[in-house]
This record gives sequence, structure tokens and C-alpha cells, in this order.
Amino acid sequence: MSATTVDTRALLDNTTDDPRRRAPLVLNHTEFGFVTDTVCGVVERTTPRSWYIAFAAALLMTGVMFAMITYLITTGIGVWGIQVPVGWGFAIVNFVFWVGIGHAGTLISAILFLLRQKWRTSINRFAEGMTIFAVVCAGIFPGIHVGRMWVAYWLFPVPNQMQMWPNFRSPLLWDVFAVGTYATVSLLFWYMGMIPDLATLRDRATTRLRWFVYGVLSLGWRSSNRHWHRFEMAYLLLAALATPLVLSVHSVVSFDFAVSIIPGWHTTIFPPYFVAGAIFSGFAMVVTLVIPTRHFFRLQEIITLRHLENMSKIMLATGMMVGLAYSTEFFIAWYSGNAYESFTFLNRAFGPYAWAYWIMVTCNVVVPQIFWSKRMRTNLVVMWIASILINVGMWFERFVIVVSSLSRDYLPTSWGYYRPTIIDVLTFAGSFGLFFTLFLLFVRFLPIIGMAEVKGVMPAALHGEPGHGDYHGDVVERVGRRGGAR
Amino acid sequence: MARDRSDNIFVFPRWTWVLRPGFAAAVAGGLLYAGLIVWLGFSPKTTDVGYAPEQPVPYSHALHVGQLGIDCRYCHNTVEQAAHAAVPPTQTCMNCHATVRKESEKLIPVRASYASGLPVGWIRVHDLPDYVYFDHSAHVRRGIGCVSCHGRIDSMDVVYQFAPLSMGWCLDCHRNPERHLRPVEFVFQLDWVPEEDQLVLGRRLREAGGINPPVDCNTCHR
Amino acid sequence: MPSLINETGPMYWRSLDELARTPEFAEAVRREFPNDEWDRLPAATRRQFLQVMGASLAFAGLTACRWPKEEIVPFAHRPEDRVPGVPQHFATSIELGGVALGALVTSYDGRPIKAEGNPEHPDSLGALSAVAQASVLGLYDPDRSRQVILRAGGQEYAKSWDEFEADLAGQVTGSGDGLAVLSEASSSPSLGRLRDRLLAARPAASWYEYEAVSFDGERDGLRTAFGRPLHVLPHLDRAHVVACFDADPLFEHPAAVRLSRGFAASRDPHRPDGMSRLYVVEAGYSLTGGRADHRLAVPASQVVGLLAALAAAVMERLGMPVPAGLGDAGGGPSPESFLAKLADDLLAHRGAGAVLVGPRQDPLAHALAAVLNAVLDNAGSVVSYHELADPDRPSHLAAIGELSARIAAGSVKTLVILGGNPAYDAPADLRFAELLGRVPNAVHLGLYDDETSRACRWHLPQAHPLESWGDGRAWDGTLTLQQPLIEPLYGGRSPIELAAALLDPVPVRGWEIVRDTVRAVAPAADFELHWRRCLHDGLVAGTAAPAAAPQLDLEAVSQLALAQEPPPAPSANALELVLAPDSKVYDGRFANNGWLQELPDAVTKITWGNALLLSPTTARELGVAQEDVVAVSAGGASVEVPVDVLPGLARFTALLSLGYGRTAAGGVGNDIGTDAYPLRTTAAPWVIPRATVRPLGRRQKLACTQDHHAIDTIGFGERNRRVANLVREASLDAYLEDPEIFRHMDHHPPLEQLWKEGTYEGEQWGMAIDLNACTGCNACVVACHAENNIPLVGREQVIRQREMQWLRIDRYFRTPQGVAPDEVEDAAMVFQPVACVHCENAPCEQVCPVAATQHTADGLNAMVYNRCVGTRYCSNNCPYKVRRFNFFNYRKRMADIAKMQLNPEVTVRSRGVMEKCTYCVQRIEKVRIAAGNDRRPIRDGEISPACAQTCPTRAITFGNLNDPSSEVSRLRGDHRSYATLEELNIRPRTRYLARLSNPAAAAHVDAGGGDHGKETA
Amino acid sequence: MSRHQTQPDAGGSYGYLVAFDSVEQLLQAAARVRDAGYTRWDAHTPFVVHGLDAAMGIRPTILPYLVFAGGLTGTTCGILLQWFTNAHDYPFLISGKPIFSLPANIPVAFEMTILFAALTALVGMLALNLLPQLAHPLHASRGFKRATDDRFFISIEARDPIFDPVATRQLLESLGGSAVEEVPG
Repeated sequence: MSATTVDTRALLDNTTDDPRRRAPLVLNHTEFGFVTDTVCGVVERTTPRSWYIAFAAALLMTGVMFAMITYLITTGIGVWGIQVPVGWGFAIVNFVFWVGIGHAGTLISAILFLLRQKWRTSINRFAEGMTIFAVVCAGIFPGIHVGRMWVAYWLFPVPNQMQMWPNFRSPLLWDVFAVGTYATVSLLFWYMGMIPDLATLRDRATTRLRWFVYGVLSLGWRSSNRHWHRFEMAYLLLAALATPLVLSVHSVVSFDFAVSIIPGWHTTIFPPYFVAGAIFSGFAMVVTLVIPTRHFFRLQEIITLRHLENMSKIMLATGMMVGLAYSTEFFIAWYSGNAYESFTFLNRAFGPYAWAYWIMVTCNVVVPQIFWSKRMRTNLVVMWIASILINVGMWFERFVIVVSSLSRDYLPTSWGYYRPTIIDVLTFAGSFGLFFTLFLLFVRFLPIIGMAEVKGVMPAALHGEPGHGDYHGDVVERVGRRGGAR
Repeated sequence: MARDRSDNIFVFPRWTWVLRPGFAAAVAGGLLYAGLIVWLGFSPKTTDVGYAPEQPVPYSHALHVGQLGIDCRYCHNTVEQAAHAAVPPTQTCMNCHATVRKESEKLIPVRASYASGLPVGWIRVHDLPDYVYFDHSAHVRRGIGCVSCHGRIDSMDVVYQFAPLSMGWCLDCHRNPERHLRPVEFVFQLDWVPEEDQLVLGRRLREAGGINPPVDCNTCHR
Repeated sequence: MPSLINETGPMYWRSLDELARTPEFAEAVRREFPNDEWDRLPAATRRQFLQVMGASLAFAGLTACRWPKEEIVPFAHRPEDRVPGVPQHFATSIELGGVALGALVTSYDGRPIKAEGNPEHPDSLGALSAVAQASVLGLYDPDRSRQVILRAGGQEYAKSWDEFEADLAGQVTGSGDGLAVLSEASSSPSLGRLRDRLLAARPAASWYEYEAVSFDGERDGLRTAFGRPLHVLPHLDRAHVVACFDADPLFEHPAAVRLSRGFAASRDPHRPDGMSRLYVVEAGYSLTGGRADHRLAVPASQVVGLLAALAAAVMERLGMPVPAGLGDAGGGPSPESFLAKLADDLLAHRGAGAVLVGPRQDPLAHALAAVLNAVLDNAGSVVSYHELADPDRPSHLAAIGELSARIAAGSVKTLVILGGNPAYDAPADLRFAELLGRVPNAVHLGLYDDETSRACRWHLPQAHPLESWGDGRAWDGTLTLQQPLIEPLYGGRSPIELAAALLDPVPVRGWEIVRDTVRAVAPAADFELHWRRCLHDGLVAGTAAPAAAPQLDLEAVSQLALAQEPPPAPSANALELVLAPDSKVYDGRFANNGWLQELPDAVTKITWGNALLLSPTTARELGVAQEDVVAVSAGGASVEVPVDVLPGLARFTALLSLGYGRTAAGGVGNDIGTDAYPLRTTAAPWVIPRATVRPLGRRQKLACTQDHHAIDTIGFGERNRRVANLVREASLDAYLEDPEIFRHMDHHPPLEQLWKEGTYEGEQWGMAIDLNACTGCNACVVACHAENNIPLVGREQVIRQREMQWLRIDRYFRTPQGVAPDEVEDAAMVFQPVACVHCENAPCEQVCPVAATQHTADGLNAMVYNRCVGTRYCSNNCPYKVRRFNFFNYRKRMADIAKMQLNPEVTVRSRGVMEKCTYCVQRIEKVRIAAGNDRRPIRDGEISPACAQTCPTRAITFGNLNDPSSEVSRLRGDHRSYATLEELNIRPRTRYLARLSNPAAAAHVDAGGGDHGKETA
Repeated sequence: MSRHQTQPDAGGSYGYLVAFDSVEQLLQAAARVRDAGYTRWDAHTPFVVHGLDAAMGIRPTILPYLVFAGGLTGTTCGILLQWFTNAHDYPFLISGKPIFSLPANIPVAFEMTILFAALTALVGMLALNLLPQLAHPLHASRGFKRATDDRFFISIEARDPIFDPVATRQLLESLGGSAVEEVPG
């Protein structure tokens, strides 16, 4: 059967809401085999040349980044534009940017899972992968931004001859734990969800190598329902843990600023504001990646237009939240009557960094408004461009917060103006290289869609009980029965 | 049939079930081993203690201090006034060796230095990092004996590093000096032992002298 | 070309080791200790080469890590008074512009590492100017010349001193015909003695003295007024009204330290007879102008006119006949209000005022000042006159002019130049550099192989003042001794040694010459004892010139006045260009001194170069903006220089400082800034009329440590709003009305802790900085730089806002509200020294993830370099932005010889580490240990950080806050005491004492903060 | 118990395996096997089939309790770590703040909680499932590969107390699945 060609006469738009029947999540097909073949096909088909080209490009960019880092380590962080007063520049901006991106994955997997949003199944694997890669990129920057990278391990509580310990009052140390935990948990979540699908790849293996690799990775999964039973429970628990985690991580990241005394940083609104922003940017990045991928690998029937429309709606919502945060900041700056605070915000909007501020506002608040219109929500090109603009805007949000606040704090004599160097820019560009390298490897060698989960929400799996069929239904209603193994 | 993509079946051999506990054991053991290597291998106790370089002149503290009973301060005469317990000038050696062992082979560098005025290049044994500021006077004037840090110099033919001289080691004493405090008159007496319990004595001396060693960073780092 | 000329640091070490074994070296030692008597002197032993040796080898070890093993190199024969690692202090002197400043130099294991003031010395009083302190760095400058060089036929040959002496013996014949000596300004009695002997022994020889920056205007002015030149010595501590006409007694004056101390005393609001009032008339801001109660910005050329008008006004009111030529001498604008007010004030305080005129003004101005001081009875009370040692010498300009003429006439065969750099700084119209080429045998003794040396046949390495014997006179004439602290690093010789060589070929040591001078000047029964005492004190007591009571010759003054034609008033196409010695490199001699190059100019805050200063309105009318490069032309010459727009300058007046654009200064100073000497002529040495400014359409960044970028309107407004609160100021009257006035100046909610208040027992260190005493002179900044091994970062890094000074002096201009940045005409200038204030609730501490900065038991905010990982979070979170970061290893290119200056008591920071003011914790620890050793408490004032130690006005006080009797506690109890950014509840340990202005009644508006005081009162 | 379940008994048979095409068939079949009183048997499905647990009579897992315990351990470690390092072993004065105050320790304690709990969830799940177990008799069956694709299986082990080569085979054949396959042990 043909998984590789899409029947163009077939129905591809499932965005119309028909109250009489729930909108299908997989189009034109009812047999499970179709899902297996389509998704595994991505991995099993011979590698297209275009993949090699893209991979080479990404690899090149990664090389650039590591070249920059080598130069940085051998020469000193003076090669960056940072100075006094602006002691944090691109490195921290990029860190916050990437961590923010990293939030969509866990959010889609965990929160939508708890909210029983079935449509998540086609994109969660994808988003989780993206999370891991974003966090990897984010993780690089705190490491290299310190003046003496070779003693960066002092940030961890390692017993040593000095009998010195890190200072747990410092938000940076909270960061270490938050980001560390987040990376670990996201990885667990991602891998665990993948085990059954890896088993599928194992069982479809035609070469010894593939069989061995996927065999080991799938840990000998044999689809036993007694295993599924605990698997579901573990998955539910991980989701329940990851949800507060994902909220806490960006809150902690925002503490780096909120706990300081710098006007423009010292704000109680930061945690919710940062989390909303993170979700916002995360979804934007998913859209940016999903649209080309689904087109390229012909996944239109599994990652349907409805999925994309839903994501547009979420971007619209989070975009408005971020916009609200911006205006609240201004209101409070004025309302608090704190002279330093109000100057900082006037300065943001009309000072030397006004250009950055208005780029941010345009991309993050104005652009998403187009998603009020359904035509825009269902127009892939528009959606794709908008998502990229939102990514740009969110990067600038971090730039404005970090740089413009620092550049003019309390004593006018030590005001300054930060200019990035070419090293700054290339390092940032290079981190995208790393991101795409990992992403390309992922789409090439791993199941980019959770087959077992998609199958679970297909009509054939629901044995005529509409409204049921998602994992936790039975977890919740199950009561102890006699007999059986434990 | 259509769904079956390959005729050959791959199966893992039965013995692989052993891997599970084996793997777990390997991971745990490996981590423990690595930890121990780092902890023990890089500790100053391992790297520094016992460092005994060969000196240009085979000067024996065992002979001069142990047997002849020369006081530490005869040579290291700045120890009570200054941060450095200065290594003596050649002159000091010659005070005796102008008459004693005039012809000795071993003393050739000393005599040469005395004649030319060029220094004898001794090798530093107790070498703290440049960012550490240790003051001998502050310690000996408060009743910390030489022996506490340098060991029984009077029995060393070749001086070696007795203590790790690590920050943790310094802190231990700065936090509980009573373990080492002694009456100032016995500071330079290497073989002195208290009649009473050291801790009792130490606490009394600490009380009396109002000795509260600071543990602030800039006590040693400036 | 012989390679020895450009030896580098490491080369030096090697050569030294070899040296130690060569016969030449043995010879050097012999010359060093000629006889036994020598060895008995304490001074003798410390110059044993062993120390230099020891230092070199120690450094070889010090830079190494643990496991290339480190060597200990003890003395072979340790001197009596030497304890290794314990610094010693020696009194010596540093001569600048012919005035000797007493200094107390710290020597660490034989290495002079820091110069401080000599408390015994009348002009130093324990403090030292920035420039004088920086001379220590000059000693170790790797670019100093190391070699006698003979230049002939376009070739350079490395020669020895013997070869030179042989050659000289051939050149200088019996009567000394064709022999001329050009000395830089010197008050050295020894040199004077040798000069007289030389001129006696070789009657045909001639002796000239030239220095670009001199006080000859005053000499000539007083010669007119009193018939003979005298030194004017103001006693500002006694003054009630001080009027400065283009004068800068607080900074530019050679005795500035002494005058500043006096001024500060007179500004004490609690002075029994009230606080003094300062009037300043000047072209652009000087530090004195910054402290003025009433300031008038007029073109420099108009000052004399105002003086004449003032003199006339005063004499009229005294009912004296006004001599001809005075009343109408001033052609320029004469704002009645100001002059009238000043006249009234001076008359109201007869005998308690001073009228001072600066070196830029021509003799008439000085004469008029003399007249005013005389008729007001200030002479003898506030202003005293002192006889000069060399009353008859021609002025420097005349001397160099005459010498040039004689060279042009070809009548000079051998020209011996003792120091100085005339080829660079002689008036442009003389073309002196070219003339030098025509002298068959020109000999230049200099610290550097500089512009002059390159135009001469012989270059001789000069011994640095810290390497050689010498003497000089303080401003009041006190004989001050200069003794070496180290063997000449590069075998140089001092001017007196060279001068002696002109007399007899057998080299005489400077030591003998100075001894003979002292013996001659101050004979004593037991000379040996007397000599030792003088060496110990650094001066010969009781040698100050007696005060003179000269007779005023009004007639001569009015003649001079009549002879003067009124100068033209400047306009947009005929600007007035005012030249000034630079506040850092002076006349250019310090161009290769990194500390001074990187020191922000007191007023402009520009480092590494100079700029053409224009007032905002003038700049607007000329159509030039900040950092535009312009061509400044006058009298045919033209130079290119970037513009710095600054308030407080007279309209159509441009200021430019000398001393930059050196071509042979050395690796540091070459091609830094713009050389202004081409514009300077014999006719118009300082004030150049009819100059034009033409924008070249280029821009050039100024390495400025403040306002790093052109300020926008929002920022400008906000800055003005904040200044009032940061630098609090009120008029004396307002303050006396309501002593609490400064507490009312900011309003914030009660400062409560979230948690239990910490208690602080034992010594608790704190600091008080009196803004009413601070003049912004930068002495503390250099002292801090020298004490704490602060690295130099260079122009590029300063532009990128990475300067490293721990202590900076913030300079603000108070501009009236609502004035646009480019319309500011006049604005009050205020200073505020800012270093780490050691907050009790330090924001920097809580954010450091590795606890590299934490609070100590004695209340210091400790910065632990070796723990720092360099997140820079602390710097971000510091509201004062006083933390400094090592973005690179700024010592990578540091020559080994320069490392000899480093203070061993302070860790040398490496790359990627944060640093900041430590309250000089090394000094605290030193005293604490010493006090603990002999079981005694620490005395108040026993600990003094480098900045406090060197402050000329004693504006900085350090001490124990837990001791209610300590000076610092007293000052913090003062009504004027306040903390900046108090509302953040960070509890800074450094507090400021507010500034007071003392405007004349009915003139509060003119005073910077006076009106503000009124509002809140 | 499951240890010997995985252990091959020499040359013997592992048990029977029967395949179904639809979820409905599977559920009915499972219910019948359960009611027949078998204990050592299992169902194999490519995805989670709703209601199958009930049909097989599987009791809830203890995993949640393990995870809860893991979380508590995390919190305790987090707090203890911070107390020991900053308040006990080497206390230092920071910004005039108390040596030990809970608010500053919440973030790290929270993250440690999540970390420990999450690790327990995955490791616990694998441990209870006795995974990884690469080798299993069922993998030798060729048809069984589709258990991860689109087919549904029921397997009954020969080790089951009431297993009878004949009766059991009859039961399975009566379930309407594919031909019963005997899987070698």
C-alpha cells in the first residue's frame, strides 16, 4: 500500500467543526498499518539527497559555533561585546531564548496530555525532541559565558580540599538545578514514550544492524499489556511531574533577573510573564519546524491542518498574554512612583535601545493578531512566516530585558551602550546549526510521531465507545479486580 | 504476506537476560571507582605531602637542630616579626663554618656564595599559591608551634612537606585552634608535649590570649 | 644597526645575570661603594645589586606554578636593617617644573613600588599629586633608553660612557668656546653650583634654561611691580575671599598639594571665622573653577582687562588715584555685577583675601594682581612673597630664543642638553629640531631616546630620580634631597653627574655633589649626623626662603598697562585657542606612562589622548559635534583633533592640551592624541588669537570613562534629575538655617529588614568622603592604581567601557532644568569619588553562585579572586557599578621589568576574574596582625587606605565605626553625612559629606546647589 | 515470580500464542481466558487498549507509591544539602541575610523533588516490568512481530498451574482468533 504518495482527491482539511461527529485526527485511513507504514517509512526509506545537503549545512554552522567557542576559551570573554555596566550580553540572551523554546515540547506532551487533548498525539514526539535539542543549545551558553570556564564545576556541590560549597542563595545556582532537572526529565519523558515505537522499528528491521540498535533501545519491549499497564501509569506520573516542572523552570530562569535590584529586572511579574513567553516561542518554533517537515515527509494526513490551526490559536493566546505583560510593566512603572523604574521603561521605549523594543512589540504583539482570522490560521505560508517573526520577537524580548535594563541603571556616570561583536553573532548563529543538526538526525533515525499513541486515538481502537479511548480514562476508573498478576 | 517485510527473524541470545544486573553493577561500580580516583588522587594529601626536593647544599636539620640543638630562630630569625621565616643569609652559615668543617666538600656552594655575594639557590619546600598570604609572626606569637605545620623538622635529614597545606587543612585549625595551641615559650620546642590534655590546655590558652582566628576569606586572600 | 638599542624586558634579566659575572659589573660595584665610610650608611646597603638580582630571580619563580620548583634566593650578607618581605620607606623628592616635591617611597625587598607624600615636606604634607606618584611606573618603563648612542651618518652605534667621556674631553676645550648647556627648569642648588663653577672655569661657555610650562609670566610681572622677581605663596587657609584669574592653585600650581590643603581648611563650615568664598574667572573649567562660588567664563585674553577694571574699581573705592592705563585696560566685556560683587567682597575682607593669576597670563596680569594684593593689604597676610635663588636668569622663552639664534649663527659647537625635550616642545617658530641638526656635537641626556635625542649626535641614558642623587627647592625654597632607592637599572646618570663631567673628566658620583651642596648650604658641627638626619627627613630643615616685603612700583605697572593694546574679542571665524599643560602627561614628558595615559582627565574624563574643548553653543555655531575631527589652524600652522563638547567654556574659545602626539615617546605614548605644539609660538605661547576650526567630515572615538556615548534627551534630563540627590549641595546659609537640609533631600519609605538585623562586633571598617573638600584631582585614583596592581587595558578597551580603575571620580555638570543638551552654556561642575562602598546588605554577594564575594566579620565586602568563576552577575547587580572585570589577561604583554613595580601584598588578578576596591585590605591585615602580635588594640588612623593616605585635602577618612571616638564615626555623625542610593537599603559603609557653596549674599542663584538648598529648606 | 518466568526450561514449550485482528475480539477473548482462571497469561497489543486491564483483571500497580517516596526523598535531600553546605559545614555571611532561611532553598528543593520522582517513575516502571529483557521466547515467533504493528495477541504460559496442552489449546481455538501457535521455550 502507498504510504509515500498522498491521495490528492482525499479530504485534507479537517478544520470544519461538525457537531455530529468528532473531527478525525487521522485522515482518509482507518487501518493501524497505515500509521505504522507512514511513520516508519520516514526512517526506512533511503535517505533523500536534500537531507544530506541540509545536514551538511547544519553541521557547518555547528562547526562555526565550536570554532567561536574555542577562540573564546583561548582568548577570554573579552572577545564578546560585554562590558561594565552591561555584563551580560548575547550569551545570556541566547540561553533564555533557547530555554524558552524548550518549553513547548514538555508542555504539549504533559499539559495537553493531562487536559486530554487527543490532537497532541501527532506532534508531541516531535515537540519533545525539539525540547531536548533546544535545551542542549541553551545548556552550552551558561557554561561558556563565565570568565573561567575551567572552574565552572564549582557551581556544583562537589566536595573539595577547599571545603568550599556553592552559594545556594544565588539564583544562578537555582538555574543549575532547574535546567539540569528539566533536561533530565524531558529526556526521560521523550525516551520512555518512544520505547514502544522503537520496538515497532525493531520488528520491522530488515538489517542486522537496525535490528540490534532498535532492539537494544527498545529494551526488549513485547507489547505485553501487563507492561502497558505500568507504562501508562509511569507516563501519567511523568506528565503530572513535568507540568509543574515546566512552569518552575522558566520561573527560576526569570528569578535571575527578578531577584536582582536592577530597575527593569526587579519585577514580581516576571515568572508568569516568562512562562507565557516561553510557551509562545516554543509553539512558534514547533510550527516553524512542523510545516516543512510534514510537507517534506508527506505527513499531512497525520499532522493535519487542524493540528496547525490549534497551535495558531495557542500562539494567539500566549501572544496576548505577553502583550498584557508588556503593558502591565509600564503601568506598574508609572503606578509605583519609583523614579528609577519609570525612567527605565521610558528609556526602553524611547532611549538608545528603542529600536529593539519596537521590533519586540511588533513581532510578539502585533503579528499574532492575524490569527483571529481563520483564513490566516489555515494558510500554511502565513503561519510559517508569522511563527518565524515570533521567534525573532521573542529573542528581542530577552535582549531588551537583559541589555536595555543594564545599560542604564542607577548612577548616570556608569551608563553605557552595548554592541555585540561578530563573535557574539556567529556563536548565536552556530547554536542554530547545532539545533538543526540534532533535529535532522532525529527525523532520520527515530520515529518522529508517536505511532502507538496515534493508533490509540483512531476510531478502530475505540471499539464503539465514543468519548473514551485515551490512556488515563481507564487509569482513573479502574478498580481493583480479583486475581491477576501484580 | 504484505505486513511482513523480512523473512529472517533476529532474536537476542538467551544469556542476555544476565546483562540487566551486570549492567547495573557496572554503572554503580564505575561511578564509585571514578569518584575515589578523583577524591584520593587529586587530594593535596596525595600530591603534596612528602615533597622533599634535593637542596643545593645537603643541609641536615636533624644534625643542626636535633643533635646540636640550634634554636629555629638562630637561622630563621625573622619568624617572630615578619610574614616570612626568612631563609638565613650565607653569612649565618659562615658564622660557624668559617671555623667548623672549613674544608668540607658539601659546603663549597656556601663558601662560594660568601665569597662572591651571590645567593645560594635553595629549593622551596612549603610553597603556597601566590594568592595565599600566610604570616609566620601571627602564628608563632599566638602559640602555634612550628611542629604543627612543619612536623618534626629536628629529625629530618632532608626537609619534606609534612602537612597538606590545603585550604581545608588551614580552616580545620582556624576553626578549632585549641587542638594546636601551646604556651608561646614552647613554640619552638619541637618535641614538647603537654602534661595535661591538649584540648583542656588549648581551650585555656585560647581563653587567656583571646585567640579567635578569623575564617574570613581576606584573612588569607587579598 | 646595533641591536642593543631595543632590548626588551626578558633580555634585561638575562643580561643582568651575565652582568653579575663580568668585570664591568665588579667595576660598577666598586664605583658604588668607593670607601668603607660608605658602607656604614644605612642608605648604602639597600643599593646592593643583590636585591635587583634577588628580585629578578624571585620573579622568575613568582610567575611559575607549583611544579616547576620555586627558588628561594636569600642574601649572602643580609643588611642590618633588612627583614625580607617587610617594606622600608625612604624620603626623597620628585622635581617637576623646577619645583621639588617631597616624597616618601616604599621599597619592597629593594624595589621601589610606591611613592607617597613626605609629611615633613612643606609642599607635600604627606600627600602627592597624581603625576608625581606615577613616576614610580616611569622607573620601570621598559622603553627607557638603556644605552649610550652615537648617531653619525644616519647610523646608530651603541657606545659606552667611557667612549662618550673620551669624545667629550676632545670637544670641550679650555675656555669652553662654542659650548652651550641647555637645562630643563631646575631649582637644584647642586646644579646651580656646578653651573656657576662651569661658567667660571669656562667663561666662554653659556648656560640656558628652558621648559615649555613655566612660571615666567609671574617672574616678569613681579619684576615690573616690585623690581625683582619673587615667588608668590598664597596661604589659602587664612583667606576669606580668593579671586582666581585664569589661575588653578588647586591643581596646576606646583605647590597645588599645599594650596589645596589650605583651601580645604578655609572651606570648613565650622572654621571659627567662617568659610571662605572663591571667585574664579577663566576660559574653561579648571579644578579650581569647579569649586568656585562665583565663576565667570571669559576668553583668556580678556582676563587682564577684567583685572585692570577690578584694580581700578578697588582703588577708586579706596580713594586712591587710579594709575593711567588701568581703568580702560580691558577692552573686553566687563560684567559689572560680577566685578562689583568681587570688589566689594575684597574690600570687605581687606587683609584676608588673595588675588591669584595663572601662568598662562602675561606679566601685566601678574603685576595687576600684585597691585591688588598690595592695596588690599593681602600681601604679607594671605599672600607672601619669597626671594628666588636665581633672580637674574632670563625667562625660558627668551633663553630658548637666544640659544636658537646662536645656533643659527653657527656659534654653538657643543650643545649639552640636560633632560627636557626641546625638539618636541620648543616654540614652533624657532624650528628647534632642525637647528639641532646644525650643531656639530649635540649631546642629549634623557630618560628616553626621544625626539631630541634623535636630532642629536649623542644620546645619554638619564638616571631616573628614584635611581640617582639630586636635590631641589620646594616652592617656598626649602632645600629638598633626592636619594636613590635602587641601582640605575640601565646604567644611566643624573644631570648633576653629567654637568660635573663637563668640569673634570673623572666621573664624580652624585652622592658627593649633593653632600657638598648640603655642606655648603647648611654647615653643621657634626656633619655626618646632620647629613643622616637630612636624608631621613628628605629635606634640610630651615632652608625656606624668607618672606620679602617688596616695594610696589605703581608707575611701572601703569607704563606696562599703557604699552598694552587691547586684545581682539574672539568670534566664530576668529576663535581664541587656549593651550594648557595636560593634566596627565604635563608637557609630554609622561606620555609613555600608562597609569597617566589611562587616567581619566579630571574634567573631560578622556583617557589616552586629548581633544579640542568647545562649549555646546560654540560647537553648534561652528557646526561641529562631539567626536568630529576638525582642523585647527592658527598662524599658518594646523593640527587635526577630535572635538569634545563641554559646558563651562567661554564663547568662541577653544581649549587644547599639550603633550600628546609624541613620535618617539615609547611603545605606550607614541601617536596618542594630537600634538598642539605646532600652534605654539614665542609670540603667543598660550593664548592664540584668530584661530579657525574646520570640520573634516571624519569622526574619532574619544576613550572616555564617563558618558561613553553622546547623551540623548531622555538620559540627559534623567541625569540632571538624579545629580541633586547623588551629590548633595547647599549654600552655607541654607545649611546653617537648617542643618538637617541634606537629610531632607531624598524621600523614601522607612528602611526595614525582612529578617533579624545582623549585629556587627569588633572592628567595623567604614569610610567618609567629604565632597566639600574633594577637588577631583585624581591623586587617589593613581594611588589606588599603584597600591592594588590594577592592570592597564589600553585605549581600545576603554572605548569598550572596560577601564579597570577601582576608584573613579564621577564628574557631573549641574545644568538648569529644561535645557537641551546642546544649549547648555554654563553649568556647575561637581565631583564625587566612587569606589566600592562595602554595603552591609551587599546586592553583589547574594547573587554570586560560588560565594566568591561575601561579608567578613569586620564588615568588609570581600572579593576572593581565586574563588571567582567570572559570571559578572555581581557587577550587574551592583547599583554603583564599581566592580571591574578582567575581560582578558591584561598582563600578557607586560614586560618583566614592569612587574618589578607590582605590590607583593596584593594578588595579581588573571583573566576572567572580578575585582574591586577592598578598602586596601592588605593594609588592614598588616596592622591587624601587628597589633595582635603585641596584644594591643588598633589605634584610630593607624590604618589608612592608599586613597585616603594620598588625598591632598584629607577628604577621605577611614576607620572603625564601632569606636564612637574614631574620626570616621564623628564625621558620619555630622549633619552633612549622607549615603548615596540609601533608599535601596543596602547600607553602604562609605558615606559622603555634602558639598557646601558660599555665594555672596543676594547671589544664591549663581551657586550650583545653593538654590536647591533653598527649595528644600 | 517473574524471574523464573523468563528462565527457559530446557527444550520445553513456552506456551501457546493466538492472534486477533480487532480490539473487540481481543477484549472478549481476554475476558474468557480470565474467567477460565488462568494466571500466567498475557495480552499483547500495539497500543494501549481501553478496558483490557479490566478484561484481564489486572490490579493497580504500586508505582505511584514508589514515585511519591522518590519525591519525598528528593525534597529531603534538597533541604539537607543546602542546610549542610551553607548553614552547617561552611557558613558565610551573605548580604546580611540569615545563614539558613527556607525561602531561598525552595527552588532547589522543588527541582530535586521532581528529579528524584521522575527518575523513580521511569526506573520503577522498568523494574516492575523486568525490563530491559532483550531475549524472550515470544520474539522467536514470526507472526508475533505484528504485536507492535496492528495485531492483538493472547499468550498462555505452559507454566500456568491449570495449563493443559489439550484443554488450553481447545479454549484458545474457541476464541475465534488465528491458528494457535505453540511457542518453543
